[in-house]
Amino acid sequence: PAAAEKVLRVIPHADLKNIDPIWTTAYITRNHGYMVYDTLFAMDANLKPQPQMVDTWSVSDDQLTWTFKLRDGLKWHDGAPVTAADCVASLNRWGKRDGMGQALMNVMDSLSAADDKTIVMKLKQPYGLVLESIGKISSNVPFMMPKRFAETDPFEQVTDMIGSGPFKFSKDEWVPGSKVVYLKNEDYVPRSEPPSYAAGGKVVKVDRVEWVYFPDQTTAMNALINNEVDYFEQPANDLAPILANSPGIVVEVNDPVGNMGFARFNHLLPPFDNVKVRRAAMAAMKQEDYLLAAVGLPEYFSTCYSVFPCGTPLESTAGSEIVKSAGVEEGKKLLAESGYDGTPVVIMQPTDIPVLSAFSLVTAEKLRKIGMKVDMQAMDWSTLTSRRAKRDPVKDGGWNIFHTWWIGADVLNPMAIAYSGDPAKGWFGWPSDADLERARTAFPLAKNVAEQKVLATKVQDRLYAIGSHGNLGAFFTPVAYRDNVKGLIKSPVQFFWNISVE
Amino acid sequence: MFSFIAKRIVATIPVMGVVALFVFLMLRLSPGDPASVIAGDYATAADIERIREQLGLSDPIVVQFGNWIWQLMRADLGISIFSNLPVTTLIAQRLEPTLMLSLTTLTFSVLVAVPLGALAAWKAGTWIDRAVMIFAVAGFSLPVFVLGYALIYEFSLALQWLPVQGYKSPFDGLLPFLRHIILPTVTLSVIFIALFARITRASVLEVLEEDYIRTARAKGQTERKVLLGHALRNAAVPIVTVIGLGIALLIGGVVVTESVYNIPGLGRLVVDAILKRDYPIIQGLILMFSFVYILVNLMIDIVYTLIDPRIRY
Amino acid sequence: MDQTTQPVLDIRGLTVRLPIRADRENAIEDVSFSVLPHEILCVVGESGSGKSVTAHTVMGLLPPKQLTATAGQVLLQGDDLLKKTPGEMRALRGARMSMIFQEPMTALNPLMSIGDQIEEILQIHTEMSARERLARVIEVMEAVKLPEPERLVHSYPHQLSGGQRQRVMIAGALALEPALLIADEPTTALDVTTQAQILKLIKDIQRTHGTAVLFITHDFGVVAEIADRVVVMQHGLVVEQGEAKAVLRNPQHPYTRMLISAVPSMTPPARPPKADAPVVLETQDLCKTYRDRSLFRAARETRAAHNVELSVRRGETLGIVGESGSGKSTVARCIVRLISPTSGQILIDGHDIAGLSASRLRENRRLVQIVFQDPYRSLNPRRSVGASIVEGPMNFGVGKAEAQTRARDLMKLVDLDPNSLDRFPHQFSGGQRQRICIARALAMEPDVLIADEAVSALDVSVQAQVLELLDDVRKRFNLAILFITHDLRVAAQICDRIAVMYKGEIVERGPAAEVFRAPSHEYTQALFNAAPGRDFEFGSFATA
Amino acid sequence: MSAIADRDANRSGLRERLAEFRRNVLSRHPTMAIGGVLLILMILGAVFAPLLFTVDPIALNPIQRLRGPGAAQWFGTDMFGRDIYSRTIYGTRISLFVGLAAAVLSIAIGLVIGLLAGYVRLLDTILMRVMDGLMAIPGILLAIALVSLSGASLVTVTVAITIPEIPRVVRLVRAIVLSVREEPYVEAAVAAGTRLPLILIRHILPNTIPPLIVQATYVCASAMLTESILGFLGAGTPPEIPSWGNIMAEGRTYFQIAPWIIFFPGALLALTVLAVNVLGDGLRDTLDPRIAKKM
Ligand SMILES: Nc1ncnc2c1ncn2[C@@H]1O[C@H](COP(=O)(O)OP(=O)(O)OP(=O)(O)O)[C@@H](O)[C@H]1O
Ligand SMILES: Nc1ncnc2c1ncn2[C@@H]1O[C@H](COP(=O)(O)OP(=O)(O)OP(=O)(O)O)[C@@H](O)[C@H]1O
Ligand SMILES: [Mg+2]
Ligand SMILES: [Mg+2]
Repeated sequence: PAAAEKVLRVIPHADLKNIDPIWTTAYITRNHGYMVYDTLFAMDANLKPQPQMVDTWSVSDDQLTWTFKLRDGLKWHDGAPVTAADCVASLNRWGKRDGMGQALMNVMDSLSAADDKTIVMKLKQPYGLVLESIGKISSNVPFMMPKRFAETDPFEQVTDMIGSGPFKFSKDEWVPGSKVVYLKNEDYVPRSEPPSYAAGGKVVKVDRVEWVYFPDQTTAMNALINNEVDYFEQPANDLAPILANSPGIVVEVNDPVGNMGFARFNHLLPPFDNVKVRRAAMAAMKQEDYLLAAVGLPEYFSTCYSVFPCGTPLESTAGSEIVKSAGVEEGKKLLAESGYDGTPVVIMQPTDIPVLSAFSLVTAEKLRKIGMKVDMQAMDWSTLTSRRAKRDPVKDGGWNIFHTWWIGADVLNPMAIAYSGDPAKGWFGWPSDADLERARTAFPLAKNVAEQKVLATKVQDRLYAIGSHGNLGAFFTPVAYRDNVKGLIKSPVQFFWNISVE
Repeated sequence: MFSFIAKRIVATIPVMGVVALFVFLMLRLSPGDPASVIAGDYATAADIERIREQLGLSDPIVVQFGNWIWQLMRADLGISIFSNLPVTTLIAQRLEPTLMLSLTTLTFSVLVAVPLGALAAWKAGTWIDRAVMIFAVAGFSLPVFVLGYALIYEFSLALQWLPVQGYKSPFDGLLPFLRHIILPTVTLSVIFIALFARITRASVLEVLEEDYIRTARAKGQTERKVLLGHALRNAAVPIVTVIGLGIALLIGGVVVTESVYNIPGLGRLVVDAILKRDYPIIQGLILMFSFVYILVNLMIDIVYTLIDPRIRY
Repeated sequence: MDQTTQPVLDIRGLTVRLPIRADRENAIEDVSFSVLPHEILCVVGESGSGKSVTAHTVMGLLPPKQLTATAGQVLLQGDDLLKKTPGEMRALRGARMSMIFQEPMTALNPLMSIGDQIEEILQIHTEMSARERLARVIEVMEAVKLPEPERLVHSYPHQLSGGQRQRVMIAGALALEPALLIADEPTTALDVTTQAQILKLIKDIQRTHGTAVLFITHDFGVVAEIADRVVVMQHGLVVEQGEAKAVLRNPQHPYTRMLISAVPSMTPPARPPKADAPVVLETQDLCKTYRDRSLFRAARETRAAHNVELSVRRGETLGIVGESGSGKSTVARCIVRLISPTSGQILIDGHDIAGLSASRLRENRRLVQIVFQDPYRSLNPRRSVGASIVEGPMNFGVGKAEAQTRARDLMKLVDLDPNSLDRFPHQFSGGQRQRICIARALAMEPDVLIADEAVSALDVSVQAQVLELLDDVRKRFNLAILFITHDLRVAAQICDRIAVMYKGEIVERGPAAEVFRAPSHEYTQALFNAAPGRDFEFGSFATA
Repeated sequence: MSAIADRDANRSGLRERLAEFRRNVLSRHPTMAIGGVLLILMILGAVFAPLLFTVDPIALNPIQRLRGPGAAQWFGTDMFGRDIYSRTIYGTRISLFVGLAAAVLSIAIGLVIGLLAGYVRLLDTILMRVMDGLMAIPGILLAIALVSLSGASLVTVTVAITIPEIPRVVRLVRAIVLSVREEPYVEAAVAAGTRLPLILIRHILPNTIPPLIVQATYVCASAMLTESILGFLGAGTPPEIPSWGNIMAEGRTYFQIAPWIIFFPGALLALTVLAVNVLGDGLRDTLDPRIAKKM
């Protein structure tokens, strides 16, 4: 081989536990998906879908028939050419798991391969988010895989990692919980456009990318300082200054959109079955306090009162007074009006996730301040994820509030499941609001951007009005790397093409 | 002897049965399950139910236990829910670092602790004795991770002598292996040195009271040889026993040390699995650890026969 | 001075100080005596009189810092041992003086082969080659009459009997033909028959090699058997010394007189037969087989008692004698039902209790009581002796006040202060504790009292008192006593009838006088022949 | 007259015993005295935490986050601006509680099981198999699993730490029972018709107390350490309740930025564990010379 193999040693933000990006929504698996797989469309820095595997595409005048033609030279890692049939199967599998995928499938009449390279999609009605859906940047990303894998039950994992992406997965070297190795896919033909978010040419500039997961932040930081790794994907914000002050290390924020803190009420159980109580709580949730406690350094957070990420097209101020300018006093007043009867609020605190643990602590304090009773219950994230699915009363294992965050790219528009107003299908917490749901379902059918904007504003207004959730502000996670690493792509998702080690 | 070993191995079955039942019930009767973790943030309750079914978690507990035992009988530990790899593969991948760390730790601790303990016993009541014992008690009092961080800070960052983290196989070169394993070994050893030094001191002290020590002295034997030739060997049985019991402790210590030094070993595998509810891994590993523990103690019983001619099975 | 009369060991004015806060200031004080070549000097005296301390001082084996010689000289062939450095002492130990100890079971390193342990001494002190050493080892092993020395060198101590182990010790001690051999109660832990052999061995060796022997014992039988001269110690002082015969026949010091008077005679006194008294205890075909049922081992069976038939009448003492392991305790424990017999019957007042269930058994517990050998472990150290005594009666419904009164009476009976009932066992001496145990047994008002080696752990003088007490209570309460002992002298004194046990079976029985006069079974004969000093009749002296 | 003499004798007995205690225990084991005093101070600190110039240990104050030790916050503040001094002092409560509760519980449960196993032949085999099984599962793993599976709370943490300690206590008790039941004085009690429960309580149980007290100190020390390790592994006491373990666990990311977060609770933990261990060693030497040699 060449004189020196170029290796990029990465500390990923999480351990890659499973490798099927359709089966799981874990961000680390999504990132892994981007290494191994390719997508038909991909989102660029303007949040616009751009063709990636697709060469040309067209849409009929009635907006019902979409035709996509694949690029030349697309090959699976096993050498077989990528066919339209593969892509049809892949889209079908994705459509069974992903929220936006399901929405798209609902309006779909048929999806078929006209020939080896042509995919034809027929819709039942015009739908505004076709490309936004299949060019989705975050989980679940509609990655393309060979038909034989794409036919796997979507609730079962695929057994092998054959994609057409810029890297090959080195399965023998995979040590779950510790190490993942990707090798450069020599056969990959990048597009000619410059990279922009997920779109553009995926030019691989190293021979090998190694993800070595570190369960301990301090050790991870020390490893980077000691030049034992090149790239630290998500150092704790507080470690950033030490890293930045170490010679040879660059610290910067790579994701311009950031993450949105989210406090979710359970709308089914008292006291949060009362909109006034929810709004009283929201009033007390001063973003600065959350961000300061959970994030710490001001350079890594900013307040954002829009439910759609600030700086993205649908950003709005509609109905945001409750989170923006209210306060503890206002909260007290609202609570007094609500007739709150002293029912204790069960806060689920995931102790293994520091940011969420901190959010929980702040919420507890805020709620106490406005006069609520709080029952803080510590647990790990796994317990939380299964408990939050329970609609039962608190005494039977139910809950009242938990915290999470969404990466901005996941909540760009009202289609995000987080904003659902239909308790039957909606996300944990199960808010119920017909107006909200009407606006949401209308959104993909919107004729143009202006119309979309109106609907999105409506959605936001309703979300705040019904006290869907607490909006805890935006925060940004820095990346840290040795200064010989060059060519990072600014994006809400971590990509490893275009990066070189000098 | 062989029939003894055979019988002892048979005797492990009920013990392993207890372990299996205990672990199984502990996992199944507790809140939280892998389905919801897998389902992730975007899932709805229906999705989770779907996954539960897929994983066989909706079956009655008895059926699940039966299936698992049947699997075990075929020497199959099952498939990791998350990574979809056989648990045996996962264990095999991570066995070496843990094994090596355990071996270096045991070796190092024994090499340091036994002479230290014997010395303390020999010099019982002097300042040497006191110093050793104070060290021993102190060794029991320090949280492992604090010690780990402190050592990294000093030897890796400040002095730049040793790497911060990671593991290198000795089969790829002894020097890198040693450089990587030194700090974890020292960190993990402290508590064992304390433990072994104590027991060595105590049992040597006890042996020194024995009549045959007086006999050896009556023969005109030198103190050094009395200590090394007569006392230490006779003190070996309790020391070896404690080393055996130390295995259980070792596994606990390994979990923390592996995290601090980022060593891809079994300890981290099992903790990760617990936090993610990867049942097959948890079950398989705890069962394996227990089995190792029992096996080591069986080996120790056999070692007894080497040390002590009175012990025959 | 003539070479033959210069003492091998000459102790002059030796004083050894005890650590502060001990019960007396000096372990031994102003001790002077000497051991001549070709001589066996016996040091006798009660427990704690300083015999071992003297011996250890000679060997330089006193525990450092705890005991120190503060005055006097210890001359070994003219060299003062107290002036030697530790290194010089090491060179002497094993070479010019050797020592053997009481417990052959523990005095050998269990992990080292016999050969290696004897060889060690050659390794330390000589330049012999390995082959020469082995040859010498075999030679000395032959000299102490160990069977098959070539095979035995590779054996480990646990594979040898007690007597053989003591021979190994002696072989080691004699390997370098030392001038002085110190034997600290070398036969106390052995059976009489074995003891006789070892004593003979020591005497033979001493004769053939001319070794001077300092022999420590508390057994006057042994003294009578082997001593040339005797030193009597009491409370760390030498109170009397002289030719063995002279001291034994005509002791001068009151202490010596008391000691010798306390030695029981081998001739049973005349005792009226009790043929007409009712039988209270009877066993028929009593068998006990211990099954060591372990998961990992083939079941090991020990037939500890086999077809034991015995009967005791009211007011009668039946003695069971026999060597260690012959099954005496097993029989006793079966009768008390601490263990269940494998088969056979145990009739107490005619009722069989051999197979009773736990609850039925409890009702019968009152009838049979037992006194054990070890006075230090027979009383719960955490309970006052009063509590121990009243426990039994109160189990059977006696009121507290009444039980207390009974306890006080019993304390008087066993010659103890009734006011000391609320004291704890550690505040009593060994003999006193044994009295308390007897009182505890009597508190139950039993029909049968079993004494399992009840006086074996006591000094002769104390032993005599306890024996007297037992005989007294037998008479007073018309008790049936089953008296278990390995000491023929004791048996002779207290028993009406004797049963001799051998390997789990009773091989001979009969009135004590008859058995002692004309033992019929060959084992009994061997046993009697082995009793040390059997031909010596110890006198009874006025001690005042 | 004699009653007075008796009482005098008793009183002098007591005085003597006190003097002896001073002589034997305090002068021969000065470290034990130091350990005891330290522990008493800790307990007092825990009980009177609110009076010791502390502030609310869970009050968040993000503005003041990560301040070093100083006049305002003696031990500095953590990443949420909480006062480390107050948290550490209050943490004493939890750590001591966990330690003491684990010690008391494991000893109590182990004692009962051990007595039964040692004296009731039938139960012995079954109980000991179960104990062997429990013993074979690495304690820390068992504890992590129990805590993370059943939810972090003070109770679950304590239970999870206690359970792995039980088999050791059982074995200890059983071994003592097996040897004590052969003691002549126990046999004498049997021969005197004493019922089993009384035999266990009067004659056997007291023998287990001294070694158990010693064992309890070791359990207590190791429980406090285990609590901190559980915290480190993310399965400790809930963060709302400050304990030395979770203060350190939460602060570990800040080891190089704000070492005081770990340092103060760590030092206090080490000191306390040391004190308990030293106390245990001293107790062992005085209460149970036989075991003293064996340990
Ligand atoms: N290491 C020691 N520390 C304190 N006192 C001791 C020590 N060794 C012996 N003594 C005391 O010295 C005295 C003499 O003890 P020694 O062992 O010589 O008695 P003995 O005559 O051999 O008795 P026995 O027949 O019981 O063996 C006793 O009072 C004993 O308590
Ligand atoms: N609990 C037991 N289990 C197995 N074997 C035993 C047990 N107790 C005694 N034995 C064996 O039974 C035989 C008789 O023992 P026993 O104690 O009755 O002898 P003894 O005549 O009282 O001896 P000693 O004079 O030494 O007290 C011995 O071989 C002994 O090893
Ligand atoms: Mg002695
Ligand atoms: Mg006996």
